[in-house]
Order: sequence, then structure tokens, then C-alpha cells
Amino acid sequence: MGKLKTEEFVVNMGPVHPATHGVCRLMLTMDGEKVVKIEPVIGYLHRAIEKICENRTYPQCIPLMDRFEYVTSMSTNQVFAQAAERLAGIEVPERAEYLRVIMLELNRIASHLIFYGVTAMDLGALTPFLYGLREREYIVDLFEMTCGQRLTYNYIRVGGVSRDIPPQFVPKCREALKIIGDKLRDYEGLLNENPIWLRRTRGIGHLPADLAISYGVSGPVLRASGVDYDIRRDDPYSIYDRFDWEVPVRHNGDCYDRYLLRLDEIKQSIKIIEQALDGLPEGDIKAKVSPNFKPPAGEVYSRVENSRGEMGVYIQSDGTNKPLRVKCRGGSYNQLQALPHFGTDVLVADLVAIFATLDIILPEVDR
Amino acid sequence: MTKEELTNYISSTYGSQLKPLDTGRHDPLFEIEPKDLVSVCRALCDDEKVKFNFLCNISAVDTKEKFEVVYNLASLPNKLRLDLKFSMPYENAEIDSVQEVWSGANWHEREIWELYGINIRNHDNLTRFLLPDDWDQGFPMRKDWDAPDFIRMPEK
Amino acid sequence: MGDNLGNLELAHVFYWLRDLLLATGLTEPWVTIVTYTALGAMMFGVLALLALFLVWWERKIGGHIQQRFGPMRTGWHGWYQTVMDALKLLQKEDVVVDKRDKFVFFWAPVVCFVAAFLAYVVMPFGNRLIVADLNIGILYIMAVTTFTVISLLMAGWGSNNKYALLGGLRSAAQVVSYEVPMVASILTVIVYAGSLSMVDIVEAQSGLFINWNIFRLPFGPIAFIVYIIAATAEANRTPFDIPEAEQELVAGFNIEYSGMKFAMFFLAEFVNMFTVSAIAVTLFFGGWNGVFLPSWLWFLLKTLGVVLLLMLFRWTYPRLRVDQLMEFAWKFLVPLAFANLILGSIMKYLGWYW
Amino acid sequence: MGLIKKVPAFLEPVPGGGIVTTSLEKILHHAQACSLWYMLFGTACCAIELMCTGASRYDFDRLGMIFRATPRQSDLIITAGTITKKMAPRLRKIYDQMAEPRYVIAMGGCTISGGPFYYDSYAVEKGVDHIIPVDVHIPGCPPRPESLLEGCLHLQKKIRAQKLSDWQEK
Repeated sequence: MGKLKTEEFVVNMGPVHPATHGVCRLMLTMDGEKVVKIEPVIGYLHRAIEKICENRTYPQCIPLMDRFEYVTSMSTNQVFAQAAERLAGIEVPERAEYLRVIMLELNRIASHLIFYGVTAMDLGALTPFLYGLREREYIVDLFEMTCGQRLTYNYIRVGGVSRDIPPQFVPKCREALKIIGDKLRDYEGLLNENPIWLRRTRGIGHLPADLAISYGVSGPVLRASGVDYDIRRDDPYSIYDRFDWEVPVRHNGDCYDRYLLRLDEIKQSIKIIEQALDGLPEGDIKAKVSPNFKPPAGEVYSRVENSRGEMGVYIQSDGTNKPLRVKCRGGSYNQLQALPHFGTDVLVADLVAIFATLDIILPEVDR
Repeated sequence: MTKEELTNYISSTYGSQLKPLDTGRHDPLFEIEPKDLVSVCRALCDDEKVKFNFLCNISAVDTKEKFEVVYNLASLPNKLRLDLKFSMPYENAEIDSVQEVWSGANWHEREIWELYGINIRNHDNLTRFLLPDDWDQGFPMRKDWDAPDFIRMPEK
Repeated sequence: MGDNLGNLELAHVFYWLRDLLLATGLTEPWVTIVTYTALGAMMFGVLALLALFLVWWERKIGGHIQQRFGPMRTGWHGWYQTVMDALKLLQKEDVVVDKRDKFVFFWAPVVCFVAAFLAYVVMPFGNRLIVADLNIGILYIMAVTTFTVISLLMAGWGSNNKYALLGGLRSAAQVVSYEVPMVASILTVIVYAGSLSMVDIVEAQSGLFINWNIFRLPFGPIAFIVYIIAATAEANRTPFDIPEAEQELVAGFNIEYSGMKFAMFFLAEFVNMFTVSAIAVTLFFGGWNGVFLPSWLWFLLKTLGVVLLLMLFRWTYPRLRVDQLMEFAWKFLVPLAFANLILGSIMKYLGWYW
Repeated sequence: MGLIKKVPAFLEPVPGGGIVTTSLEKILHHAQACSLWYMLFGTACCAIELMCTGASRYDFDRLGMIFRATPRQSDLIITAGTITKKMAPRLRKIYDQMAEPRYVIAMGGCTISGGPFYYDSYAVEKGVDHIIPVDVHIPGCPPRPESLLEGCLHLQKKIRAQKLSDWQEK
């Protein structure tokens, strides 16, 4: 039987579409239900953060960094503070380092919980979305207790952190970790073995390791493709080398592995936080840094591992109190870039699954 | 391989093309001639000893006198970091695309083309993507850029 | 139809109305027309109220599964929330798309709405509570419930929107596939009841609950499971809600509809859900049979139980992909349903049942 | 526009219609206020808080608010997040696609005035009221879910205070 002649047509997915997590626009060339070509169109959230940073002093840049990647804004705080510290040669006090690690990992859990919920919602299950956000509230409460904000924290500053944790933080934090650890089993029970979930994710959107590396894909997506690389371990920053934890790696590179890997990461993060809470020393929380400090001329590229991959900031200083150039690099930027090269030849429903498990958020792409 | 060993290795192996710079604050930084860019990148990517197969970032910098372009590389198997940098004058700024070495360079270079107006040779898709489609106000990331509704912070 | 009304309870209303109208001096054809219209309006009113209740119930159940409350501000636990929704949708602007197919775009919601109500003509709501006891009742239901898919196709085509078109086509493929296992599992019941009439099917299950088809048929549970899966697909509910998959097609076939037209689709969806549950009750759970309570209440309670099952599906499962949906229907449900039918028929022939 | 525009025209000529109109006015506007279906429109940080408000702890559904993905069926658009100059025409288009009566809540500093941090950005639209008419402004960067809920309650109050004559064609 000869093949029926079909006609391709173009569908605009976005910029306002429930599955694009913000304002991404994917121009899909489709043959019936099948996606033949993807062309991402970005820039709908381009707020020129890099240009604005050139007009701000170093401490003033940190709130902007919050908005650069708001889901895990602790890590954006950290990456900028770290870069400025390396430029100016500032030593961070011990207690501040511990607090940073606690906050970074809590934020990673919060971000992965959002991922869990949003991915499930994109695949049609509405209830896990609310479960994920419900447990996230415990973490948000901890952040609010510490820095007064629910989302954009501005907590990690150049030379330390903005304020100390309140006394009830540690017991509350342990309690929250316990709740999340318990609920994680519920999450797994709800989706991991669900036959529909398996059919929708297993073997879908296979991302080969060499393609991932060549496109600069990083973080959980890269590790789900079998590349054992985690900046926390392999290019250590802060005090991650003091804790005992593992880097989860999976080898199939499909949607299911990317999903499982993030759940594994939550468990590892809980492990790190518990150790950090145990070892939390007394002492200063901030080195003495003038708000108008002028790092010597030079340049640095600092990077941290956040929940979407490598989060990097390149700063070039010309010796004044304002950076000459700030360039931000988010994991989503490269992941979205790689999407057209492995996400085609699937049905549109699979594309939604792939997009969701890449965990792309648009402010990181557009800045 | 530590940072010093890496610096020594790069200086000894690629000494003719790469010159160490002292402005790098955390990772080794080398200066490169624009004409050598693609061949050196290829060599760095393929060299089994270092194997810089991961491109973290490309940034263009406007230093008010010239453009600089910085490549931040990482090696996944050897867990190393390296920065490459070159400068060029304002007029007819042009660089070669490195996307044949790292495909991920595509969007970074496109962004440089769009925001700085640096032309990219051998790039397969130089089209506007961050700015609005009908943008006609030049290259906003340049230091001397100005627009009627642009509010500049006071210098001080 | 007027003749076989004699033994039904609805007939009381019917004859009462008839006498009233005859007394006012109307003549024969008009009296019949007016009485039937009144009956239809009554049915419509009851079902519309039921649909409004179901929408509210769904939101409450969804809310409680997700550890929240659902509507709370409109009356006690938001009991008149959906009335307000309906009133609001009435007020909304009726957006007409510029390059639509005028005729198709306008009539799609109407067809959907009417098709949803047609099945209730032969639905036995209670003991002797039925509009018309057709001797091909179940066949008639299978025929008219399929009209829904035509309306969805019309909506998809008429909207001149690619998402809507995809949604309409998906729904066509889905309904055509799931009709087959559905009919096969219904046939199993019919083989045992020996009649296509809804009343006969219910009466064959009279007595204790042990006589219900789901327990009495040799593979009753299998037939029921096949039926309920196919019915979920027929009613476009999660995990088979691909025609309006929110995350893929935004809102699917009804993407361009606003105001009252959308409300018609929305209500029809819930009426459909009630329809398939009512059929399930009639076929497998003994219809209105039950002790102590009045028969219509038994019917309602049982149907709401099945509706609850459908709602639990919706709030638990992810959505299937369109090709997996087809695969599931043709490679799993159809063979299962037919094997069930053949085995059941053989056992009926050999008399291996009670 | 549906019923709401036609009602006074029908009822005014009828003797005693005025009384019906006033009570109808109350009911219709109450219905609008009680079932604000909001459009899923989130661009930046505020979208996360919008999600949180819809989730278990704060629960939009209590107020009868559920999300719709298509603008045709939504009554309310919550502009959650920065609107850039590239996004602005799209926002206008979505607003135009919505069926009347429609309402707008500007959530967060960015949509009120371009935000506390983007005042010297070349790409950010300084205030969403340049593009679409806004009913309620909610400050904050991002606003807490409580303030968003309060904004919605204010919007409900505003809707209930409307007159049917407001809906007549000018």
C-alpha cells in the first residue's frame, strides 16, 4: 500500500501555552500529530539583566540575579557572590558557608518538587502538581523565616549571608526534611510504577551523551544520559567536599530517567542538609565587605550546580565599583538549544513530556 | 591535573598559539589569536590529555576601547577548566564560529551577533532572537549605545 | 409510544397533563405535542440540574483529593457555585471567529448538547419510570451517544484553529475505536438478558444484589472493566481526555468557544458522564433494583457511585498518548471483550450459569 | 456581548422593569464575581507565586477561581511577571481574544511600573497599563499569595459595585 500524501503545517506553541512553562514559543512543523521540526523562538522575557548589572555596584547586582533564575534563586545569589569573592579575594566565614550549603540544597529540593508537579501536570495528572507544591511550602516557610521572602531571597551576599538563621530554624528544618522524605515515598508510589506514566516517559526523548555534551547540556539532564559529572563534586565550590553524598547517574537518557534522577537528587540533598545541620559551627556570618567595594581589575567565571545544570556567571572588573561586564549562563539555555536536535520525530504529546523533563524555565534562557 | 600543571601543559604544548594572561582570578586564562581560534579549539577538544569537550559559555565584552570575546571551557572527563580570550578593534569586528567544535556555541554566538554587532563567520543561523522582531535601535549591549527612552544610571 | 405508557409511573404525569389540556379545549394533535414537550422540558431540567451538581461535586472531590477545599464562598461549601458559573457564562460575550465555517461553528454545541440528552429517552430511572420503553433500547443508546463525536468534529473543523482541528480528529479516532469494545462488552449482557430493551435488562437482574449482572455473568467483572474503560474514553475523561488535552492542545476542540456555547459543551460533557454511568448501572448493577429505598433513589445512588469512580480516575491518572490509546483499544480491549463475549455465549448455550 | 447588554434594553420599556433590573443587576454581577476563571498567563517570578496560590495551602478554588488555558473562556487575566516589549503585543492580543466582561489584575512590581529593578532596562515595558486596562494592582516583588488573594477579593468587590448601565454601548 502506498503511503498517503500528507501536508505539513506549522503550529505555534506559545508564547502563552500551558506546557511551555512561561513564554517560550516553539514553532512546530507538524505532519499530522507528528512533530517534524522544532524551532524555538525566545526573547519574550529578555529583560536585559546583563546590561542593567553593568550599571549597578556589586551588591546591587544580587537582587537582579534573583530574578535571573527565580526558581532556585539561592544558587544565582551564590554564583554571583562567589564570583565577586574570587575577584576581590574575600574569605567567607565558616558558618556562612554552612548556611549557604543548607540554603542551596533546600532550594534544590524546592525546585525539584516544582519539577515533579509540573511534569506530572504536563502529562495530564493534576494531583501530583498540588502535592509537589504542598511540600514545597515547608521549605518556603524556612526561607521566609530566615530572609523574609518566599521566592526571591537576596540572602547570599558577597562575603557571607545577609542574616543569621533564627533559633527555631534547625528543628523546623529537620522536621521539614523528615516530612519530605516520607512524602517522597508517596510520590514514587503515585507515579513510578504507574503503567500509563511508564508508557508516557520510558524510551521517550532519548538524548545521547555525545549530543548532550556537544550542546553543553548539563545537570540532571546530562547525568540521566550517563555522564557522571556534577560541579559540586568535580569542581568543588563552597564546602561541598566535606560532605558524604553520591552523585546519582542513570544511563538511558529518556524522560523516565530524567524524572527518576531528580527524585534521587532530592534524597541526596536531604543527606547533605542533615550533615550540614549537624556540623553547623558558631561564628560570624559575613566577612567585612564595604558595600561599595572595588575589586581589582580582572575576570572570573564562576559556576555552581543548580537544579537545571551549570549556572555560571562571567564577571570582568575594571577596578571600579561596578562590573564592566556580567554574563550569565543558565542550564536551560543549552538544553533548549539541544531540544530541536533530539526532540523531533515524536508526537506532540511526547514533545510536551520532553520539554517538561528538560525542566526548562525561560528567564534563564532570555535573561 | 592541578591548575599549575594545566597551565604548564598548555604553555608547553600550545605555546606558539596561546599566551598566558594574569587577569584570570580563579582559572587559567590564555590569550589566543583570532585566526587560530577554530584550529586550537579543535585541538583542545580532541587532545586526550585535557579534552576540553564542554563549552560553558561565550561572552563578548565591550571595554570601551575594544571588543573582547571570552570562551569558558571545561573538560568533563578530566575535570578541568580553562578560559580563552582574544580582543579585536571596534571596526568590522568579526570572529569565526566554533560551532563545528561545540554545537552549543550556536546560540551564544547568535546572541553576540545580536547584542554586540560582532559578525560571526560560518554561522548557520544568524537571525534575531532575543530582541523584538522589529528592533531598529542598534546593538544595545555596547557601552556607547543610547536610545531615546533609555534611562542611564548616573555615573558615580 | 403513547400506548405502552399505560404501565409506567411517568404516565400519571402524562395523563394528568393531557386531561388538563383537554379541559382547556385544545384538540388532539396539539395536546400530544404539548404534553411531550412538557415531559421533555421536565427531563431536561432535571438533567441540567444534575449536571450542575456534578460539576460542583467534581470540583469538591478534586479539591479534597488534593488536600484543599474547592469552592467555599458561594453558600455552604459553595453549593451554588456552578449556578453562578452558568449565570456568568450566560453573560459572557459570544465571540465569533472571523474565518470560521459559519454553519458548522454555530451548530456544533447544539448537536453536542442535544446528543447528550437523547439517551435519556430510554433510560429506566426507576421502577416504571421511563419515557419510552423501546424494544431496541440499548441499541438506540449506542446510536445516539455517538452523535457527540460528530459535534466535536464539527467544532474542530468549524473553529478554523489548528489545535481545535487536532482535538476534533483525535476525538473521532478515539470514539470510533472505543465503540467496538464497548459494544462487545454490552453484547455479553444482552446475550444473558435475551433482550435489547432496557427495562427487560433491568428486570432480568431483579432480586438480591447477587443477581446483578456483574456477579451473575460468568465473567461479569471483566465485562464491566472493559465497559468502564471504554466509557471513560467515550466521555472524554482523563486518562483518555486527549481531545481537549490542556497541556498539548490548550483546550482542544472547544478552544474558540466562549460564553453560552462553551457552557453547552461543558454541561454536555458532564451529562455524558452521567449517561455512561447510568448505562453501567443498568447493565451491570441491577439498575433500579434494591430494597427499602425507592427505586429511583437506588438508581441515582448507584449511578453517582460509578460517577465517583470516573472522577477518581480523573484525579489520579496521567493522560495516555494518542497512539497508545489506539493501541490499548485495539490490541488489548477488543480481544478481551470479544473473548469474553464468545466464552460467555458458549457458557450460556451450554447452560453453565445460574 | 451576551445577556448582560441586552437585559436593560428588554426590561426598561416594561412597567416595573426598573425594579427587576436592579435585582438582576445584583445577581448578574454577583455571578461574575463568584466565578472568575483566570487565564494561565505567567511570564516570570510571579507565576510561581500564582501557582502557589492555586495550590493546596492558599487554594484559589475557594473563591470559585479556576484556570482556563484559552483566553476565550477566561474572565480574568493575571499578568504575573515582567512584560517585555517583545511580549507586549502578545499580551494585547490575548486580552483582545478574551470575551467580555473581562478583568485584569496586574500582579507584581514589574507590571505596575516596570519593577523595582528594571527601570533602566531597554527591553521592559514600564507598566502593563500602557497596554491593557488594569482593574487591580497588587504590589510586591513578587506579591505574597495572601496579597494576591486580597487583590482578588478587591476585584470581586469592584465587580459587585458595577451597574448594568455601565455595560451599554457608549
